[in-house]
Amino acid sequence: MEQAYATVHQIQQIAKATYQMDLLLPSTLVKQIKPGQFVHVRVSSGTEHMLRRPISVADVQPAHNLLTIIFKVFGEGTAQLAAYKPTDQLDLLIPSGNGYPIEQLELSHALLVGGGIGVPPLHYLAKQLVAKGVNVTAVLGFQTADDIFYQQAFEQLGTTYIVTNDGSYGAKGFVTDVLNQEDITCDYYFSCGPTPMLKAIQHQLADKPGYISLEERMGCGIGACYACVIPNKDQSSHFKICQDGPVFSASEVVL
Amino acid sequence: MEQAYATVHQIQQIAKATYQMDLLLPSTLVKQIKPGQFVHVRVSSGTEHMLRRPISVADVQPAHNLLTIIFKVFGEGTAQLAAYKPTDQLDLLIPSGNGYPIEQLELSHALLVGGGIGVPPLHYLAKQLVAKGVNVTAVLGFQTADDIFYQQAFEQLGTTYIVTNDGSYGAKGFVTDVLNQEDITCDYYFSCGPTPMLKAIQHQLADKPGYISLEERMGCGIGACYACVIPNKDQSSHFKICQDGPVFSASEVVL
Amino acid sequence: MSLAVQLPGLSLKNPIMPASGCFSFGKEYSQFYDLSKLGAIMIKAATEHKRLGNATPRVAETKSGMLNAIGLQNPGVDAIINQEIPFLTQFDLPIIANVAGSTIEEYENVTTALAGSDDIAAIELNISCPNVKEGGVQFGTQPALAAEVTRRVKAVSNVPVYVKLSPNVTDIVEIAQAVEQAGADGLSMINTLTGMKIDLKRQQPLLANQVGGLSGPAIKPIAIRMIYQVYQAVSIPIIGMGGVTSVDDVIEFLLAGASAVAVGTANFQNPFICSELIDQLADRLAHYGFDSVEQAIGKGH
Amino acid sequence: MSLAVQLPGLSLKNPIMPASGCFSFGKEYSQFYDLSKLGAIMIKAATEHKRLGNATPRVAETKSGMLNAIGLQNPGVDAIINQEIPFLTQFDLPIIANVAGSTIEEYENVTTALAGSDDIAAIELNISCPNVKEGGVQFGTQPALAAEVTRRVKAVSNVPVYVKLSPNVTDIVEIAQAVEQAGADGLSMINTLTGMKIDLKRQQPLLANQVGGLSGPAIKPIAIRMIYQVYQAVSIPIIGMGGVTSVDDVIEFLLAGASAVAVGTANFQNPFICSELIDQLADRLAHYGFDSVEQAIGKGH
Ligand SMILES: Cc1cc2nc3c(=O)[nH]c(=O)nc-3n(C[C@H](O)[C@H](O)[C@H](O)COP(=O)(O)OP(=O)(O)OC[C@H]3O[C@@H](n4cnc5c(N)ncnc54)[C@H](O)[C@@H]3O)c2cc1C
Ligand SMILES: Cc1cc2nc3c(=O)[nH]c(=O)nc-3n(C[C@H](O)[C@H](O)[C@H](O)COP(=O)(O)OP(=O)(O)OC[C@H]3O[C@@H](n4cnc5c(N)ncnc54)[C@H](O)[C@@H]3O)c2cc1C
Ligand SMILES: Cc1cc2nc3c(=O)[nH]c(=O)nc-3n(C[C@H](O)[C@H](O)[C@H](O)COP(=O)(O)O)c2cc1C
Ligand SMILES: Cc1cc2nc3c(=O)[nH]c(=O)nc-3n(C[C@H](O)[C@H](O)[C@H](O)COP(=O)(O)O)c2cc1C
Ligand code: FES
Ligand code: FES
Repeated sequence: MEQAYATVHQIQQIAKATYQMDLLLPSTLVKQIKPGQFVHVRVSSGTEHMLRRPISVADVQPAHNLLTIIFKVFGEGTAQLAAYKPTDQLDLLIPSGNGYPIEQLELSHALLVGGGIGVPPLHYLAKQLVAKGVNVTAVLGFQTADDIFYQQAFEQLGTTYIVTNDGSYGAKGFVTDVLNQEDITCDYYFSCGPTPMLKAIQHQLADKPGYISLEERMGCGIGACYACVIPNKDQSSHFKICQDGPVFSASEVVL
Repeated sequence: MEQAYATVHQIQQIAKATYQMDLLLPSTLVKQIKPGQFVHVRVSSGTEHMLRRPISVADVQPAHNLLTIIFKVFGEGTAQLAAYKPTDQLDLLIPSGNGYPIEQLELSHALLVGGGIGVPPLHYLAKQLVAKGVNVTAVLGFQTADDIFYQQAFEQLGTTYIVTNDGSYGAKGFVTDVLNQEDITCDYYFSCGPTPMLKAIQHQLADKPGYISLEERMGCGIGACYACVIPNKDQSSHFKICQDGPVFSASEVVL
Repeated sequence: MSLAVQLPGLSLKNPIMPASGCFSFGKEYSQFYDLSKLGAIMIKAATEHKRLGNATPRVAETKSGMLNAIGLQNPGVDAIINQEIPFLTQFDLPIIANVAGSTIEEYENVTTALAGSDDIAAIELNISCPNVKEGGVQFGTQPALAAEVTRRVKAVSNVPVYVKLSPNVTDIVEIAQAVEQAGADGLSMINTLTGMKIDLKRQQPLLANQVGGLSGPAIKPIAIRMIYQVYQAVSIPIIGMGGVTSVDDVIEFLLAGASAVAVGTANFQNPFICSELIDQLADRLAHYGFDSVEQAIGKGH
Repeated sequence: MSLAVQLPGLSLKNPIMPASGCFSFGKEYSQFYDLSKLGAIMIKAATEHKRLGNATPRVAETKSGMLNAIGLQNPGVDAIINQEIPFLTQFDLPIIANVAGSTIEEYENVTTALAGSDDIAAIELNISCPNVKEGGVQFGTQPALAAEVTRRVKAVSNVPVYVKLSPNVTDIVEIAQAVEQAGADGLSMINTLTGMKIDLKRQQPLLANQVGGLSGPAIKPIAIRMIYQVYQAVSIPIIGMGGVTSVDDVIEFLLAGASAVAVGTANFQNPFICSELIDQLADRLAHYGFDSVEQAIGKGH
């Protein structure tokens, strides 16, 4: 991990309160990033905000020195981020955490289940899986039609189901409803989203091996402060999400 | 007084760590400003800086909707100000305090004595005095040659003496040395600068009527918090510099 | 959406008021908006006689906060009644008078003088001013003394008494309970935390008084914690303050247990702050699912 | 320009060290720079047995600060000695071990265990952790208890003991003097102030532990004030901390009376902060007219 200054290349709103930010970084750095890893972002200089914000990597294009993040304006920090303009510098710790261990896995069909702002890391994951020759099915849940982003990007990579909580687009309900209704075969599943969703997935797909990506409020983002812990399976010790995760085997953590 | 957003029109460095900032404001507002008044500037949004900074008005050009301030980078707030760029918005309380009461005065020759960052308000004062047909002599002290600004602007308005503490430009020494050496006649003197300078002037020109402009750390800048006080002559009560001043008759305050 | 709050002596049209010492006696801020809009006003501390206060510098900026050591400069209670209050009576605005002193007798005398005015709705008993040499802060840090001054002031006051607590204590609950038992009608909290800034150039404390009171957003988490704890331990209402700059801050104080919220330091940054918070409050309460201010009070428990 | 400082048990090449709990056992930050550069390291609190700490969320951001309620998660003193200290011994770096506990016996036992290691230069006795249910903070708020735990730990320690004071007290000087008399070799101050943030969406305290410790620039004025007061009242050295983010902050702590300065929260914002402060210190001291760090200590008095 290192500290690096990225230059904002482009920033655009892609859904309700949701922004895509393309960052210029040395390609040597961009190339290292694994799907599921995040960057730990300093949202402003000065002292008003003492904590960085973790944001997943949604895409990388090493040939163009580009790294893409997608974030939703949630509180003050993400609101500050949304105000960045091209040529501004952004202070990152990069790369943070461990990604999905797809290099070690033998698989031919992957199921990706994402909810809301958990969708971005699955995009980069899907790209990497497809590049490996893996068949990808994506089930993506959003609150309403206005929140949807990256539908086409996923459709280009594999079968994609969109579900909205209020039924304003696609099926109505939760990602788990889609999993109930459709008969999706897969060797492994990969999921990222709000904890209740992950819990439901962990339960529903208990017979499949899978990986989930977790969120927790972070201090250091590098494993030094013990802020972001999650109990291991027998609750005898804690993983640190920032360092041991954010991706975990679904069977090794208790949500 | 009102709260107004000014648009930065231009900002340029004019001497060592010294910046001139031209601000666009409605001419109705600009026209009201009297020499000696100040603007109370919010240096950044957010909460890191809870106190505004008082900065004197150095010039106004109502025809162009322009108001000019000149400031030295002293600490964090003025450093932030120096980072403003054209088209940025600046939040001001304007106009603040009372100016030099030149409308009420009968005078034909005025002596202006300024030190360092006390020079800017005297510039606008000189312009107004000259417009009234008053003869102006300016004695301006700076630390070194690098700190000097607005020499020509003053020279266009009247006889101007420049003195530097280290003698790197003009006479060496203090403004009081110039007053000792030169025989400057005047009906009134007007002075702004560091307190030790004002004290020396108050003493040296005790036989002349004069007005001095004072500085003190401010909270509200509008007279509500009692931060910025100065004792009256018999020390029986306090003036508030932000509201009763910053300009005082030299005989009414104890420095 | 009802913003009204009923408190002892105070019928507030909304829960927002400027905090004592940050709004003088209202005149200066009345340039910016109509003071009748405010829920109430907490005026600058009154002492028995005129006080000149401390030497300058009296304020210093700190990160997300400021230090002040004004030292209770005020014209004395009689001058306040005669020269300052009349201006305020033109507004539809409950006046809360802040009472300070160096001795219990001074507190009594100021309160007695205020009882001679018909225009005071409540008293804020300031036993927590850290910026005067004698009195002030001791009364706020020792439960027995706090109770004693509360009792004596209650005895001479003809309006409800809100005791303003100092956060510079090991156990705020103990003090709160002591003044409740002594008859306080309400609490006001928190006053400033004692802090210091050193001027690196002069190599001595920046404030002439050396120490000053820390206020502003920096102290909000401490204010919220103390209000939360005290709310669980007393049954008198709390006027909360400490670092409010946004409407979400106001709601956070309500949830912690404050029945009304005072705004101090933020007035210096934005003279319209109280007015803006009042404008924003109804919508924001609705956003969080509340139908009234009263519904939100204590809902964080 | 000499940056070196000599303190009981600690020969520091410079006065900058990471604060306990903000730097774990050094490994993570060693990715960013060579830890040998540091004056010392204050490692994460050790308890007798492994502790899992509090439920999450454990941290919350506040204005110019943060709240934490980690709850002393640590692998236990033996695991620290066996698995964490060996990594640190590769650096030229005095190790200050932070000792925590729920009972005086636990403090003694942890200290005894540490006395079995040759690699500990000093002990920081943490009697001020606000984030555990039993023990911790009471020891730091009652002078007699603070003195007792200091005495007992001194009796079993083979290295100097720095007692870490809690700022959540009415009278910090009283506690400082009590632990000095009980044999403390030095003081470390300040620990965090107890605060709270309420989550408006969930309408309950944001931290699972409800309250947490406030750290960061927000608390610097309180730290400076307390160090200034304690410096005048004791003759043992003080390691200062609380909100340091800049080299001017470091010098402000020295002027207030700290002999060395620890940096906590700022590491999270800028992982290079300690290294950068060390790089900047000599020039900045010279700028203010000092020839050495030692010359600046207490010069604000
Ligand atoms: C590994 C990881 C990857 C993430 N990836 C993305 C992403 O790609 N896109 C995206 O929009 N969001 C992502 N998040 C969530 C994102 O970090 C939060 O939405 C963001 O930190 C909120 O900051 P704020 O200042 O807007 O909110 P505030 O509530 O004002 O933040 C206050 C504090 O809370 C923390 N915080 C609040 N919510 C969360 C949260 N859900 N997770 C972690 N910290 C939180 C902030 O970091 C900050 O310290 C990710 C979180 C984690 C842990
Ligand atoms: C009526 C008046 C007019 C002024 N006009 C000018 C001007 O035209 N040009 C100019 O360069 N400077 C002027 N000053 C001084 C200017 O206000 C300070 O240099 C500036 O506030 C320093 O802010 P800072 O954040 O850079 O310094 P910091 O030291 O970081 O500021 C911290 C705090 O101290 C206050 N402060 C520090 N020094 C002063 C000071 N000398 N006077 C008042 N407050 C201070 C700041 O306002 C702030 O609240 C004037 C001051 C007053 C009172
Ligand atoms: C400049 C200043 C003067 C103050 N004067 C008084 C006072 O006279 N009486 C009092 O009870 N509190 C006084 N206070 C404390 C405030 O009323 C309030 O309790 C404190 O500042 C916390 O609120 P804030 O963070 O919103 O400022 C003063 C505060 C400031 C900043
Ligand atoms: C996340 C976190 C964990 C901490 N853990 C400990 C600890 O284990 N032991 C201790 O004595 N202090 C602990 N502290 C307090 C710090 O050592 C320090 O005293 C305090 O944070 C003030 O310094 P700062 O403002 O630079 O962070 C912790 C602080 C933080 C922010
Ligand atoms: S955020 Fe500090 S350990 Fe994970
Ligand atoms: S700055 Fe508040 S009275 Fe002058």
